[in-house]
Amino acid sequence: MALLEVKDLTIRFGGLTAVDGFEIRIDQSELVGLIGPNGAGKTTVFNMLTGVYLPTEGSITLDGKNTVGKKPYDIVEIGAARTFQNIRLFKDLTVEDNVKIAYHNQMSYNLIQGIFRLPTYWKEEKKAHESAMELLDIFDMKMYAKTLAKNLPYGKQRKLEIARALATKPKILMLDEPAAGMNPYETKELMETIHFIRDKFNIAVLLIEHDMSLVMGICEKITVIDYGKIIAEGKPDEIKSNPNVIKAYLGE
Amino acid sequence: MLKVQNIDVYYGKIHAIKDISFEVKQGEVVTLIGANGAGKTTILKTLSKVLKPTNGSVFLKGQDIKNVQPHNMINLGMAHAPEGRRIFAQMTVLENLEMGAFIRKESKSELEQDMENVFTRFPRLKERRKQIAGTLSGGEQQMLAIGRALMSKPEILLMDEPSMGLAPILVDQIFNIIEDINKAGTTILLVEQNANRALQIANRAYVLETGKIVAEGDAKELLNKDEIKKAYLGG
Amino acid sequence: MVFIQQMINGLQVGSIYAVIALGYTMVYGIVKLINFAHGEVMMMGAYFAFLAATAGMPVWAVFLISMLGSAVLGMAIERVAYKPLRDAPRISALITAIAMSLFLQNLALVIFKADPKVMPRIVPNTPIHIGDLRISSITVITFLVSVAFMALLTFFVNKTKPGKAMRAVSEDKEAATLMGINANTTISMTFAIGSALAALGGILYGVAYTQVAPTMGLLPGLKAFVAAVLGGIGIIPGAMLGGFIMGFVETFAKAYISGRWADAIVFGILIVVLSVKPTGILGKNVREKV
Amino acid sequence: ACGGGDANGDDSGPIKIGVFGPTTGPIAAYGSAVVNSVKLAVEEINENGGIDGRLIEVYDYDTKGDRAEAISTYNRLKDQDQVVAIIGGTISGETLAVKELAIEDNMPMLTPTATAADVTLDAPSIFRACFLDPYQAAAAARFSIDYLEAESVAILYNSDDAYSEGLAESYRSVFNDENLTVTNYIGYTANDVDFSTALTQIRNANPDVIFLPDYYDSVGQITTQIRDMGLEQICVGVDGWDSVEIDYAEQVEGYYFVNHFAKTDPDPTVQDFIAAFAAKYNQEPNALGALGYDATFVMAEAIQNAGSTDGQAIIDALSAIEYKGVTGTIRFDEQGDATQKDIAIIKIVDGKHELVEKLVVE
Amino acid sequence: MNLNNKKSYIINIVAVTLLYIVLQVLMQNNIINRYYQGIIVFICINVIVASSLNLTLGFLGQLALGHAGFMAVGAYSSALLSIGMRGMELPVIMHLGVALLFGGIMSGVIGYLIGLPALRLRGDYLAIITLGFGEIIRVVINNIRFTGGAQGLTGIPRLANFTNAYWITVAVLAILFALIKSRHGRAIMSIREDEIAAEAVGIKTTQYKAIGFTISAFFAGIGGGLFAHYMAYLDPAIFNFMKSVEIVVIVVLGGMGSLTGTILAAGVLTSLPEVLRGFSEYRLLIYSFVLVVMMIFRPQGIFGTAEFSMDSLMHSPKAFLKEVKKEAGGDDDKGGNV
Ligand SMILES: Nc1ncnc2c1ncn2[C@@H]1O[C@H](COP(=O)(O)OP(=O)(O)OP(=O)(O)O)[C@@H](O)[C@H]1O
Ligand SMILES: Nc1ncnc2c1ncn2[C@@H]1O[C@H](COP(=O)(O)OP(=O)(O)OP(=O)(O)O)[C@@H](O)[C@H]1O
Ligand SMILES: CC(C)C[C@H](N)C(=O)O
Ligand SMILES: [Mg+2]
Ligand SMILES: [Mg+2]
Repeated sequence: MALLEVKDLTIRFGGLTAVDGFEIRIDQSELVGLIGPNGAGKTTVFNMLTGVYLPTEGSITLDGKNTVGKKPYDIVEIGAARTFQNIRLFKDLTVEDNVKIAYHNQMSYNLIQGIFRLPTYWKEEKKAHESAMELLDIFDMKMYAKTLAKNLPYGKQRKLEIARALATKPKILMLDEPAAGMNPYETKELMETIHFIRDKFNIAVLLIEHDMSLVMGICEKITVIDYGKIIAEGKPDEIKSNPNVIKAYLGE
Repeated sequence: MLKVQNIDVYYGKIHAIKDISFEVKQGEVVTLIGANGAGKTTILKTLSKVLKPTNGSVFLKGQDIKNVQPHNMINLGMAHAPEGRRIFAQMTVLENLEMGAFIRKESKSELEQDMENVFTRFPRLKERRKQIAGTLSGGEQQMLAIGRALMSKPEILLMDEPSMGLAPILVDQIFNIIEDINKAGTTILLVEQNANRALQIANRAYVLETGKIVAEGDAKELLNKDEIKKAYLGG
Repeated sequence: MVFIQQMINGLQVGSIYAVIALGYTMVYGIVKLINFAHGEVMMMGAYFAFLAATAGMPVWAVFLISMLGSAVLGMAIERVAYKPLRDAPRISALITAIAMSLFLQNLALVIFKADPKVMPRIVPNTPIHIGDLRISSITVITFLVSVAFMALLTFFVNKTKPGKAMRAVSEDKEAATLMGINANTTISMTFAIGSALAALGGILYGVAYTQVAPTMGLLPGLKAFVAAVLGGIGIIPGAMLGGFIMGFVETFAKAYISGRWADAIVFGILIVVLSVKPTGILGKNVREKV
Repeated sequence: ACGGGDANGDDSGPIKIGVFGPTTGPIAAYGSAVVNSVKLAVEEINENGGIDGRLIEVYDYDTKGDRAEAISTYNRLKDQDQVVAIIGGTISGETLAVKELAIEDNMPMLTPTATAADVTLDAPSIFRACFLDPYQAAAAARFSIDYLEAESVAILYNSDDAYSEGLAESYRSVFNDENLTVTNYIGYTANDVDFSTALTQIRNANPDVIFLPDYYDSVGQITTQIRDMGLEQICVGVDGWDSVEIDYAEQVEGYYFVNHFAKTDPDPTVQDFIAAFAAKYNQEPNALGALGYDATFVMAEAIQNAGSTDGQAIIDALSAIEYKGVTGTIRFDEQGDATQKDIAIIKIVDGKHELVEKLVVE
Repeated sequence: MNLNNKKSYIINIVAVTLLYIVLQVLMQNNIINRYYQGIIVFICINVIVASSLNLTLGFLGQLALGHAGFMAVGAYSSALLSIGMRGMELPVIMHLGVALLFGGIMSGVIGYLIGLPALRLRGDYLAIITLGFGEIIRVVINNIRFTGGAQGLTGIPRLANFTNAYWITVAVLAILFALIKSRHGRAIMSIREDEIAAEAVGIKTTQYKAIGFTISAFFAGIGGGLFAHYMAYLDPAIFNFMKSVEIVVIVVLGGMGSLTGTILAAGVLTSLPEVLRGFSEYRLLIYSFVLVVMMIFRPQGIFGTAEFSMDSLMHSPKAFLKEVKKEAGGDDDKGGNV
């Protein structure tokens, strides 16, 4: 059974059909790319997958469960986590707290236990702290733990967003243009990190990106959409040479 | 055209730009490259007077712009397509373009002609002319931002990461357009992460590191320098 | 007959709310600030008119002085109190506005003393009779003023260059500046227009209800704000619509339910409307693009 | 409740008394009248040697007519200034607000002007120098029926105010008892300024008279709108109308109200007071001033009779007092109300008070 | 970390107790007379009510302008219960405790009911709808018989005094502090920072908004109850819109998201009008002028989001000052969606 199975996904904004009959299948720990011209509907697909937008039509099954009509936070529990095209961090909180918030659902002490500082509180908070530090370490950001998120350099902010998403223990991680605003050197670093994450946590990754070096470099499978419709699917090499994709997206 | 002498810029206590001088000559494409947070945006904002330098001076066409009000910079022929697009999200595409021509007093038909030119460059915008700009996709918004800057018919155009978030085909287009605009007589100061492409179309370049210029010179020469390649071009 | 007369009464109250709400919405639309001091500008406008009228000036001069005086006051308030906070958290600006409103109220208290002054009847209140109905001339004037200014402002903001500049500034001051728009002047102009409208409302209110007092701006200011939100804050025709609805609801609640519950009913309706249409009656429901 | 070490028990130094009322705000005329008259009376007493040689010191505070403000004022008088007795409050609402506290503290309190019935109810330490609302409402109603020959009435009252609501009730019950018609009985709230809705209903019902039990600022606004609407009924009011003629002479011309005294009363006590007040403040006093003046003398005499500044002693002395003042003779019944007070019916003619009738209760 | 925490608890407990003893001694010797004692009680009440609002405003990031309404619900329900309990002759602590708890719960329930529809709205719209609810609560109290209506409610036992007000305030603050520094508190803050991102990491935003709002209403109710038992008189007009504004002002001036800031601001703003009494008619003019000036020069409030602690004061007062200063330099537009 596929981890994520999307069928006939469609959304309309007024008269505009932003996504039209989108389909995709992603298996466990697969690295998949989603590309297409600006305004093709990629981010909109993410928004539907994560419950931010309600699709007009179509079905989404994640880990065997239907997610259409579910709230974003419910979908997180089923196992999808994402980053945003325009970074959305908890700007005025520390880096550590950003990650800990994403651990929320892995802790279980209740309001009363929290307020009266019962032993479970201490135990779980300690664990959360340790796990957060571990995660930050992977991104080489341990020293920023007490920094406010808004004071991080841009590239680190993108990384923190990924770390935060990972803290929800997802089965699939969706990254929306993680390399935007990074220079080629930083992009290369990022590519390695994504690989590492996939291997370490054994999760699937769905990636939107315009930087072809990144997409072609790490994706095992790529779906291309234009005007909300799929125009091509396949391995990176096939996509690279697909005339439709060249015409609509890659250019020559 | 543009001459920057020993400027320092602070954000509160953060010393973002440290004693920088450079120059853009009439008709040139000059590019500033550098890592995140190097201070590229800060420089552009200082040039268009959104920020004030604590030291040093900036000359536009020989005139010290120290006492020019920010909103008058465009009257002196400088347009700035800012980082993050900054389009007017609640206005339509058309209105955004009109705002670009805010200071122009020419006849309506002349403005319409210029608008047509923008539309020929970006057919996508024409399709979406009545759409509220805030709902455009990222790339569409980027086109709009450039189109809007062009509507003032600037002599010098400051562009802050125009290719950010654009599809490869559009990145090509944007760089073509930049070359076009330049050929048509507009001087360009370009800030880019996509240093490869920027260096390819630029005449000259400055490399910025934490608020200081660490290298400068002919763009094609820099393209081949090893340190530059390694640090900024991913090579 | 009584019903129609009550409608006319509602129109009277509603038009005054509408005039004040227009200024409210205008300022909100451009600087995204709930200018709580708006009601106090209205009060000051009423005092300016009171002073001018008791000094024996002709009616047109009374209006002119009051509106000009308030426009200047409005611009001054913006410059002194709001401008330094443009980049501050919005709620801080809101608190400053509240503080400003307290300040003006207490300033008026010190200057004019707390006891209400009786406003000279500069607008004649000869009623117009239509059969058994009576419409006071103030009602007619207020109604016409509110409709006219609504139309004028809508045209101004949407079609003229300074109007478009206002909208651009409202969205992104820095980008507007890059387009060659002087954001400071534009914002000043917004406050001037809004405050002049507040003064107009203040005069009409003072004449209709005979009194000017330091606290007179409080309730109409609040009600006008509610009216603006009801109609969709920032939207000019919405302010007028909201004002009229408030006037009618209030009047009919008083007439057919109970005066004691009128305020609760007004707010109840506001809540129902916002629950169904979260951005007010004419408000556009823009979803945040993620 | 405060310990024995307080200044209260001191036998030397000035005797501190407090007074409070609205000296600013929409009904400032009342508080100012009372405070000014109290000060006038205290000045006269002190010139005559004070109380057993000890001078009286007055602490006065503004309540703006606000009940919560009245409470902080009371606390301040008691805790900070440590007064031994209070003249106040001026209006019923504020007096009712501090009632419970005064009872608890056993604070001798004499209100000159609060007419609402409940003010002295179950309140051993509270006394009042004026008549009560049920009585003045009844007098106004009887006057409407007997003198104005009214067979129907519309009553428009402030439902947020105990005073106004109590008067409306009492007035209505007289009409009901006589089997006459109350065409409209409409409450408005303290914040209302637009009465056109209610007046439209009244116009439609067409009663003989309109009863407006409220303070002068609202009465001014309502009568203006009554005139604007072209209603021709006679309006009848209560002691809260006093001073309405200052700003609204034209609007209330020809209307009637009941009051505590008439300035035109030839009684020499009355005229002496008017002269003294005019000499000090350069203006005519109103009825509330007269009551404040009387209340001060009553209180001073009680303190003198008590021979101490102890609360209970003053209260006991008050209960036994009999004093002839500007507003008639003041003696208190078990409840602490002044019995047998004069009531004056006044018509406003050319912006002046004209005494129509003066009644004394048996 | 564990050890450090325990130490800071002890330091805080000692400091709070010391302050109490000092004040108590001053009162015994009549250096603080009953009048000033009253002001201190009002400060306590304002601290409770304002810090409860800070939960919605500063931590949840939702602009609510109807807090006086919750105060009113708490005040009236606890007062009515308390009047009913008069005959029971319970010890003061019990009597007051039960009454306050009841007031808090009633207010919390109303807060929850209001919160459900209200919190779907954002920013200024939420502000106005809470304002509307606040007014409705007031009108309802005004118009029902058993609350005493517009005439006010008298006969409330005067049970609140300096000692119990002080310790209740301490308890409320301790609970709020503990709440904020727990996973629930973080969830609440994440909504303030970015609602969409919060949902995207699994925070049930609707639920946490409702929780935040309810707790906030609960403590406002406690504050209201304390108020009722100190004033011994209630009047719906006390809880009008201006009262709500007054509370918002305290929170913003202290710094949204700083409980210690709230304490400081409540102290300053409650005593300022009293201090200025000597200036009589200029009093409120000065007060509002000071407010305007404070906002202009320190728009993020006195403390911003920084918290002052005895601990940090003892270890490095400089570090704390630095943090507060840093807040001043910040260019963030947090609350941008408020
Ligand atoms: N809330 C909305 N209302 C109206 N139109 C919308 C909305 N959200 C997206 N759209 C439209 O849907 C289309 C797809 O947008 P989307 O953001 O998914 O593009 P994208 O593929 O992510 O592009 P880019 O690569 O530029 O980010 C665009 O034309 C956009 O204008
Ligand atoms: N408003 C601000 N307040 C404080 N510091 C700032 C502000 N804006 C920028 N900085 C700091 O100034 C430095 C230069 O920033 P700038 O935005 O100019 O960099 P940049 O070269 O444009 O980077 P990027 O490639 O990410 O756009 C950075 O260290 C940044 O953190
Ligand atoms: C001053 C007076 C008019 C007060 C009025 N008798 C009252 O009880 O409120
Ligand atoms: Mg996108
Ligand atoms: Mg930049």
